[in-house]
Amino acid sequence: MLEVRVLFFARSRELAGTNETTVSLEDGSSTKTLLLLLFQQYPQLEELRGNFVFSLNHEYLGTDEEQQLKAGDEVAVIPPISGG
Amino acid sequence: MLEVRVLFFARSRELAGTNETTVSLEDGSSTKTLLLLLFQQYPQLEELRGNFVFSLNHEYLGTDEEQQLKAGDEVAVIPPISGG
Amino acid sequence: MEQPGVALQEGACYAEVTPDALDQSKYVELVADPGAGAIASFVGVTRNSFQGKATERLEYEAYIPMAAKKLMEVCRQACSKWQVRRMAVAHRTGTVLVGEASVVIAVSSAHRRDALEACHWAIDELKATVPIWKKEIFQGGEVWKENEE
Amino acid sequence: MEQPGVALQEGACYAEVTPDALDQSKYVELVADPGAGAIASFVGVTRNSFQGKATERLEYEAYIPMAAKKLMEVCRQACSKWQVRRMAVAHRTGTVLVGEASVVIAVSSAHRRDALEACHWAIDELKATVPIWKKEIFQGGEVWKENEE
Repeated sequence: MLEVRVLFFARSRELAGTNETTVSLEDGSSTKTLLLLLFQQYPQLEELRGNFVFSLNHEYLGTDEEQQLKAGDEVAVIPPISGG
Repeated sequence: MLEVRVLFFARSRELAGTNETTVSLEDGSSTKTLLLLLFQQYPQLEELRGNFVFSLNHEYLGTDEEQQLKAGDEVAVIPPISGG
Repeated sequence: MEQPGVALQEGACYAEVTPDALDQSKYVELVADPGAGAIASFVGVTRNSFQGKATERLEYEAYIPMAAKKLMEVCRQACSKWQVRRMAVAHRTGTVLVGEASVVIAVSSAHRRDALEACHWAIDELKATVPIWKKEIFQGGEVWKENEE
Repeated sequence: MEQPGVALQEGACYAEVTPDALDQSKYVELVADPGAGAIASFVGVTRNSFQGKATERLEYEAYIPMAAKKLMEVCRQACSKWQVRRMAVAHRTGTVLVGEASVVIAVSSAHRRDALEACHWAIDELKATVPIWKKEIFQGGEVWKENEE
């Protein structure tokens, strides 16, 4: 098993009801697997389906980009940004 | 006769050796007449010949623009500007 | 929820995410340089209305470590695309009231065009790339904003 | 030779020619407005060198009444070409040492693009139209500058 840290921001934080969680995954799991798991664990995230991206260790992933995960990775749910 | 106030700025002030003078002209004189007069009275202005414009009552005149003058007009010798 | 800020300095670039009020002159002074003939700066301020609704305040939330990193990237890219002498970018988190600054950018260069263009590019790039979110609190509700970028 | 300054206020536009040191924050505060979401500003500063020569200081001379009038014209034109809320333009006369400001422009608008573009246009327009002259005093000589415009 591998554990990754998952951060929620803005609307996703409100929907998930938390700003952070740790998720355990099979070795070799990818960000796609994580996505499915998150929707199961936090069904309210459905409101944001297709309207957020992941970041992996402080780098954005493309909307359909799939990356392998490893222990200790930091993934964040990134709703549309509105800085500035 | 009509009298106009003539102001000199920057390089023209240095060449004329003064920042202001009053010039008397025949009634109906134009800025062209004034120009000739100034070159006579301040020969050192030759250094700037073709490289300045007049302003008349706080409005620029084109390089070859000729305007009638009237008593009390304020004319300034405007070398190339370098503000900002 | 107020997290400490982060300030990064890499050569001529300074990037900061902070919960504290932003003072534009601090960043303008930061980019002062004897070789600079021009300093361009931009301040994003909380406006009193948005789409006809009276804004009460804005709440900013940042993925702080990644936001600081991305702000630095904006800075460094601007420094490579233009002849920038020094540049500083700072974004505020937490509550920002009407009239208060949420973002400040300051850029210095020898000639004005570099500073002015880099400053304009930087605020556009920031809005497109920095993981910061703005919630608008207005009379009768609140809504998370989305930049066009 | 130090003449008193002139300050003009016409609606949302403020134009000033002054022998006193320029404080950018004064003009940024002048253009603050609850309806403004963006404030862009520009500062022209005396640089330590010009075309390889070490600059000692700059001396600015202005046709003060006409300069103030032309600065106001720059302001008003910017306000008509862009959605500007408030705008201030100030130019200093007399001696301006290295690192000191000779000109400050501040523009506020609801959306950033107007303020940023108006600010950039205004400094270019100012250099082309305002009767002010800059003498560069450097080691070994002095020369009256000429803007490209």
